[in-house]
Amino acid sequence: MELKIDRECVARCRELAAAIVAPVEAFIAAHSTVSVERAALRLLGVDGVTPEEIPIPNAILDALPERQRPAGIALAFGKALAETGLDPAALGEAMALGRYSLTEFTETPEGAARGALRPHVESGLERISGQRQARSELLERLPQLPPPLLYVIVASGNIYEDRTAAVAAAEAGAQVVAVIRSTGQSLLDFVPFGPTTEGFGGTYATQANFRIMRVALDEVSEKLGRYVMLTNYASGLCMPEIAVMAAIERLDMLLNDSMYGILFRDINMKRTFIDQHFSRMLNAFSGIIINTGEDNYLTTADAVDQAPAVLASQFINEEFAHRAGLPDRQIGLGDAYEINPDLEDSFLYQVAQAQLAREIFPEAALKYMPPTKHMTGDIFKGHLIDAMFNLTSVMTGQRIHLCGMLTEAIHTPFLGDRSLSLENARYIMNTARHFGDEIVLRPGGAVELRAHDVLTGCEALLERVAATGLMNAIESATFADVSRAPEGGRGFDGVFERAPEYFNPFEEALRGSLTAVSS
Amino acid sequence: MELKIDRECVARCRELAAAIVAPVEAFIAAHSTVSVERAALRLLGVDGVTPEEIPIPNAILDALPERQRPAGIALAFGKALAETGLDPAALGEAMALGRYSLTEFTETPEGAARGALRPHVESGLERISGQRQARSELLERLPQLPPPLLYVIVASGNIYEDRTAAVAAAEAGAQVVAVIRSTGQSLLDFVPFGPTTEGFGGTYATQANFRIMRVALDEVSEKLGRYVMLTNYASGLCMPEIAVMAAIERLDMLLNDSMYGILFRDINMKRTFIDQHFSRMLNAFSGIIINTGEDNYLTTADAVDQAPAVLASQFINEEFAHRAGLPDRQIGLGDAYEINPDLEDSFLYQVAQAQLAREIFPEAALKYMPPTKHMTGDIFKGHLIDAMFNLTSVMTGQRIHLCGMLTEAIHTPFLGDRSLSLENARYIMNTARHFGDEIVLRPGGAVELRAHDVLTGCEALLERVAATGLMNAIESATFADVSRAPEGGRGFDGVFERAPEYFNPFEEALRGSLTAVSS
Amino acid sequence: MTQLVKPYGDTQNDGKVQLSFTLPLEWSEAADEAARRLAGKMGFTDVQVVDGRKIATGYSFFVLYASTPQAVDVDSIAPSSERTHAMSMDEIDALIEERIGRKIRVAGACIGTDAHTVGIDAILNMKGYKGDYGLERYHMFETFNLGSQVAVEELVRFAKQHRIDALLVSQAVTQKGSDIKNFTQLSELLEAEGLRDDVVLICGGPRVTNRLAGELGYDAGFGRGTLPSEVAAFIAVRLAERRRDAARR
Amino acid sequence: MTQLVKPYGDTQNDGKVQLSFTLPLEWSEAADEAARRLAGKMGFTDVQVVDGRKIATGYSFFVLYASTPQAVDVDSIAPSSERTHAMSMDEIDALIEERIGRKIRVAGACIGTDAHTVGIDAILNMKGYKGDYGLERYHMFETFNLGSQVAVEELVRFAKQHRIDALLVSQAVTQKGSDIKNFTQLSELLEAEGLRDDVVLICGGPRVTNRLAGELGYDAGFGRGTLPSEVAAFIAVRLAERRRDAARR
Ligand code: B12
Ligand code: B12
Ligand SMILES: Cc1ncc(COP(=O)(O)O)c(C=O)c1O
Ligand SMILES: Cc1ncc(COP(=O)(O)O)c(C=O)c1O
Repeated sequence: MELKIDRECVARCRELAAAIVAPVEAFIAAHSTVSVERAALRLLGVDGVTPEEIPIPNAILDALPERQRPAGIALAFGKALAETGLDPAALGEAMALGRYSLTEFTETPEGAARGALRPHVESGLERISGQRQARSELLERLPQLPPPLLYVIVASGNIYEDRTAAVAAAEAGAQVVAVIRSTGQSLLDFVPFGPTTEGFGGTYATQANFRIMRVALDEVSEKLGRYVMLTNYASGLCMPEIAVMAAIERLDMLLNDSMYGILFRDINMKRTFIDQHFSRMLNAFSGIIINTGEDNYLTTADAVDQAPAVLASQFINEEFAHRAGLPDRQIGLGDAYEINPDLEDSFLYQVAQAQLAREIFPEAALKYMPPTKHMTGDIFKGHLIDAMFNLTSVMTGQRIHLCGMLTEAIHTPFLGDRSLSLENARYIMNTARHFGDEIVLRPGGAVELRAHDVLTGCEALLERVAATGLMNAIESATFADVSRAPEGGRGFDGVFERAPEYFNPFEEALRGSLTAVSS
Repeated sequence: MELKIDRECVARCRELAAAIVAPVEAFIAAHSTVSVERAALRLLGVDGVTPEEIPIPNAILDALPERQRPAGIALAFGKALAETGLDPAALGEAMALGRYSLTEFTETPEGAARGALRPHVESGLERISGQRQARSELLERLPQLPPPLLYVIVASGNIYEDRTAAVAAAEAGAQVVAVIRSTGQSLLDFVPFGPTTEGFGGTYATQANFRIMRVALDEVSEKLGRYVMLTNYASGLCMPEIAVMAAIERLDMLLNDSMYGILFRDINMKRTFIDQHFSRMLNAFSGIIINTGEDNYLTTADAVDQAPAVLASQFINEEFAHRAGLPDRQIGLGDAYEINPDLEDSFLYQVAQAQLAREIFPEAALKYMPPTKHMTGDIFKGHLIDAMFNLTSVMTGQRIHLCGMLTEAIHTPFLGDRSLSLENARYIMNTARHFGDEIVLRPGGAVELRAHDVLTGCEALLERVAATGLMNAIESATFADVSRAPEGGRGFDGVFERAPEYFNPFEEALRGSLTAVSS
Repeated sequence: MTQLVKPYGDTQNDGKVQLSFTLPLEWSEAADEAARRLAGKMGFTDVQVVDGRKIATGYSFFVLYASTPQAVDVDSIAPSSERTHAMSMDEIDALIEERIGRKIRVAGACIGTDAHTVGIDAILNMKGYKGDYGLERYHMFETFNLGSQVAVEELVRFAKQHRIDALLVSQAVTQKGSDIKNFTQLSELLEAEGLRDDVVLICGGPRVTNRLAGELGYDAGFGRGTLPSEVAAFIAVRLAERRRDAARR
Repeated sequence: MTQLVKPYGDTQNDGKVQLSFTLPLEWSEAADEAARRLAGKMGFTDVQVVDGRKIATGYSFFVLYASTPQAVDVDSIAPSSERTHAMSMDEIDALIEERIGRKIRVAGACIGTDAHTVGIDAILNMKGYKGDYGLERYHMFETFNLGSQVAVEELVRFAKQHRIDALLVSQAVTQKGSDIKNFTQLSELLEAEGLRDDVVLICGGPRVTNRLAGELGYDAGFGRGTLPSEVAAFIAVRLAERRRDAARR
């Protein structure tokens, strides 16, 4: 499909996004968070829980005296490694049982501590690049079907039911399966441990659950002769740690938005900015495609009005992602089919918006979310709205296609709902496979005009943000009509300024490797 | 929407159609049928049944001695009118009770007989133009919604249940309601009488049933402030008589195809050609829109292969219609969305075919039929196929839109099915209302090529038919793969050659008035 | 061992079912409640009326989700069909040649006022259905396709005249039980004429099941998706068996 | 007089219902038959399995049409909702002014881990819902919107502190009964703290019905499509009544 857009305006928007993100990046570089430090411990190989069910990375970090925090956890832990001669996992266990305390290791000089860490840093990163390697081999051998990649969610609360549902969905044509997190997990300042069978509106994101799903999907991938991808959620208070677990268990995508936690979960903005940066560096290194959350803007406010905000957020997410070393093909910018279906010509507006994103972010792995807000108990009409969404997606060449459910307004998907949803997408995308190639949008027509309005609206918005600065802009409710204070919200106490001697071995290693990767 | 087509080729097709129809028209002019004669009696006012339940028009005609047939019924009946001084209705009743027999009236000279007929011919025609007048006033005062006109069928077998269903459908957005005939009625050489409550797969077409529906729809039209149209079926052994009944009861559309009965009901071709001509003259005069049956070609054979045959039939139907005095706006040429939905890009082929018809017959009231053959018990998928059909219809500006039912493969529509079907059409046609205006089909693209192939295929087919003549072509199974002999099939015994003295007062009157009307 | 199964929503044995229906009631909250109670009376639990709306004056449409306490024992279910003998066209021809030694004479029709010939044609015509050849293509079948809207009397007359071995009749229109009516008429007429035992009597159509056929006194019934070879195999085997039994006597 | 109604297909009292469900069975004709029998066990007659197909290894999906013998007596159904008093914003403000004489203090929240605030916002925010203004717009309501994921303890503390007259809580996530759990926790905590009688306690959400609310010990419950004025009217009237009753004593 062809849509004419104002390229200069697009260029200006990118410059504005860069101007907006730069100062935030400076702030990020000077700070760290408890979650970043715990992520470092996990990368070294620390895992498991204490007898009191506290995740060992949390236990260790909590045991670190306040005044030592600014230096980061790595050095302190490195000293312990050097003096005990244990490997990180064993040392973690021992500390969990109270056999050692971080404070007792004072002898070792910094150099020796770094030396003790080095092998484990390397093996930690090798483990991840090993998974990255495994993924590309699997994709070679078990090629996916052409995009839009059909993506479904499982959310029973019980990982074993989820596994059943995921395998069934894969057989029915799903190419990506996401396990929805239980409500509230994103507000926990730790990551639950072990396989779980209880959750509300979703299933807990734990490393064990990741593994259970990965094994099942690898199995069915072999059976189907095509690789089925696995997705989970990072955004929240534990973005960096979940990024580590996902890298180790070879997840293929992670929901990872630079502002979602701030706006939609009232998580402190500084905490979020720092966390998203480190987690995205890890995503970049592990070859994980991030999914951003622009769709959320549309669930609470009117989709026609919010279109410029969505585009603005896409520009900002892109800039943050690039700064973390993510290549375009790993950036799944979000959008959703949320315009009131009963609005005359709403389909035209949806096409305009979707094609606009396609033209502006040609290489990005655009992620298209289904209608949700306007879905009702009328499952028959809902199925039709999903059909028009499916048509828009294939017409505009979206990359990642989150299949809508006719029961969206009723319950988290049943096995049968998912099968109907996939049948819907398969039918529509096949019957109209090359329709997009066949049509030219009338120059000066309604679709072109709408796209133009959205783009110019976005530029104006970015200008305002650039003028005040991102943090102030968020405080003055520029996004999603919610105001968040720079020092307010959840998890601010987990943010700290780095001391000159701050040391995080992985950050350095990643920064180095990334330029290589992203090319 | 824009689609480039070869205008010369279209012109050639029209010439060929004219060449094909001309000889058939000559044959028609020299013959009549029992149904045409009975129609004349009905127009004069004869109605009702004998004590043996035989429709009086049949009883009277059957009483006419073989040798008198070639002169037509009118003169004989006119003599009886003259000598008894009764009006046609009363005379009919009397004859039904055996009080008089046609043969006893020999005194009256032809002139007197014609004279006796004249007032009744005039009042018969006035009655019809009165209804035509009434319709245009109603349409003035109660304007319809913009096309595509949403058209649904009712088919319970019980006229009173049908009425309930029709009113409900009208409230739910239906603009046209068709009462499907009971299976087999088209093979009856008489028209059943009175209200009926028993029928299979449909409800009998009787004048009383027509009236019951018309009254109910007029009522709901007033309530809704928009005129709701009524449709029934003519094609069959009684085309002319049903055309009379429909004119009197102010039906707005009639299924009336020049070849349907021949090909799909094994009705004799001569009988059909003669009947369709007289019935169409009446349709023209009464302002009734005819619906042709090209959709039937697609229910038995593959829709991709049959596309040229469908177009050829449209050209032939158009020619026959023009010859009977029908203006384009009263010619509802048929087509249907019957391509295998699982064929890749099937939607593109459908769009090509639908837009092709739109370009070739710009003024015609194109009638678009829904998917039926490929509908299955999977009502959820069926609903989606209907949605793509609805989209194609609004994109290509079809005029009469027969709403598809998600339960097509299961049962004649339930009340709830019809409401879901109308919801489907309303949603799709509203969300994509002006989509067709926004797009240009890529020159040289797949859609344009497909349209071109269909058109040239049609030209080739018409050439073959023109070469052998229509009747022979039908015998050699050129249409729908069925072969019918010129003298074979049902109802041939009802065809007779006109004597020089043949007289049908209405034919003359109509021929005169029509040129006026059709302009 | 009995295996009890229940509908599956997202958890084993949750018994989840989706329902929709129309009630002849003007919509109101009370109408929603009526729908809920009706589902309760049907024996469903955890009933949710997820949609209820007016579709016309005096009529409302509802969508519900609910759980059923019912379960069904699947092991007690024998596949109820005659599609058992999977044989190729050649195997079937061979079997007929060997066990019967002459062509089998088959007549097919769409009886009553039913004009839906596509189904019976799919079974009889050369072309067949879904790549499976029709009976006309077989060496050992002689087929007569009488087409649509054939009166049962006519069909029986034809069968007598042409010494038909197997009668195949189709019905697509089922409204008001017209299919049952026509099928029954045929089997009764055959009985009356004393022809019933001389023919293999088979019915088919989208709503036909082998069980129904049995109840109507037919030898077999074939429903949606039937392949010609399944029918051919059944006829051949059944006639061969009759031969054998006859020989024994 | 009792008016018995049955589902309507195309004929009065034909009782036609559409069903669909998944069975944990590999598809086969026997699976279709299992679906048919299951519907039979549910009490349906004239059961047609119009579609049955494999949707995954070991799972099949079915669509059925059938008739239910059940009917429901509609006259026995009283509209089960509190949406009874249709009053305008001004009427409600006037009523409060006259009968209560001071602003009503209302607190709303999305409790537990539920973050679906759109619903409660629709009731409280100025903007309101479907053109019907929210409580913040009323002169005689003082509203506190505590937003999402509020712990019940926190809400109760807040209610005490700010002497709240009416508590409005919302739940959209109903999976595994989490909504019931949270609603119950709140009412129990209020009882325990001896606050229950001091507040009008109202719950709402897409799956809430007034009946459910009653069962959970709430004063009222509001479901899909609720308008703010309906809630405002209920609160005002209920508090006015309490006043009166208190005065009487
Ligand atoms: C094509 C069609 C027509 C064509 C028929 C052309 C023709 N020459 O056959 C036309 C347009 C003429 C037509 C007309 C009508 N039709 Co019609 N038609 C259909 C349609 C769309 C498809 C049927 C079909 O061809 N299926 C494909 C074949 C291959 O499948 P099948 O019949 O099931 O056959 C298979 C098996 O059942 C089995 N089988 C079938 N017969 C036999 C026999 C034997 C011996 C054996 C062994 C096996 C066997 O083997 C076949 C291959 O697997 C259906 C809707 C649908 N999607 O099913 C409606 C449908 C059957 N028609 C219907 C009706 C009511 C009519 C009409 C009365 C009016 C109307 N609503 O259109 C008229 C009157 C016709 C008449 N007098 O009977 C209804 C029947 C409702 C009901 N359950 O009672 C249906 C279901 C549509 C609807 N929902 O209204 N129709
Ligand atoms: C918008 C939305 C979201 C937004 C919420 C944004 C926000 N700030 O509210 C986001 C994207 C954040 C979200 C997230 C999730 N959601 Co959500 N979400 C929805 C969605 C699409 C619409 C809900 C909505 O806004 N409705 C519009 C409002 C106006 O309607 P309403 O809530 O019914 O409110 C009306 C009445 O109920 C009543 N009312 C409601 N509350 C109250 C309170 C009182 C006191 C009164 C008087 C009246 C009243 O008045 C309102 C006006 O009439 C629904 C699906 C759907 N279409 O319903 C899913 C849905 C509710 N979400 C669901 C789930 C599971 C989640 C997640 C857990 C994961 C996921 N699947 O996305 C997360 C976690 C969130 C959490 N921690 O709770 C499920 C719940 C399943 C179930 N039945 O248990 C649903 C049904 C989707 C699905 N099928 O999976 N979601
Ligand atoms: C970017 C992003 N991250 C995370 C989530 C899930 O967050 P939570 O677990 O808080 O519901 C979403 C949900 O929409 C999202 O869009
Ligand atoms: C043109 C035309 N006439 C008549 C009919 C109905 O004919 P019958 O009553 O024989 O089914 C149809 C049905 O499709 C048709 O297309």
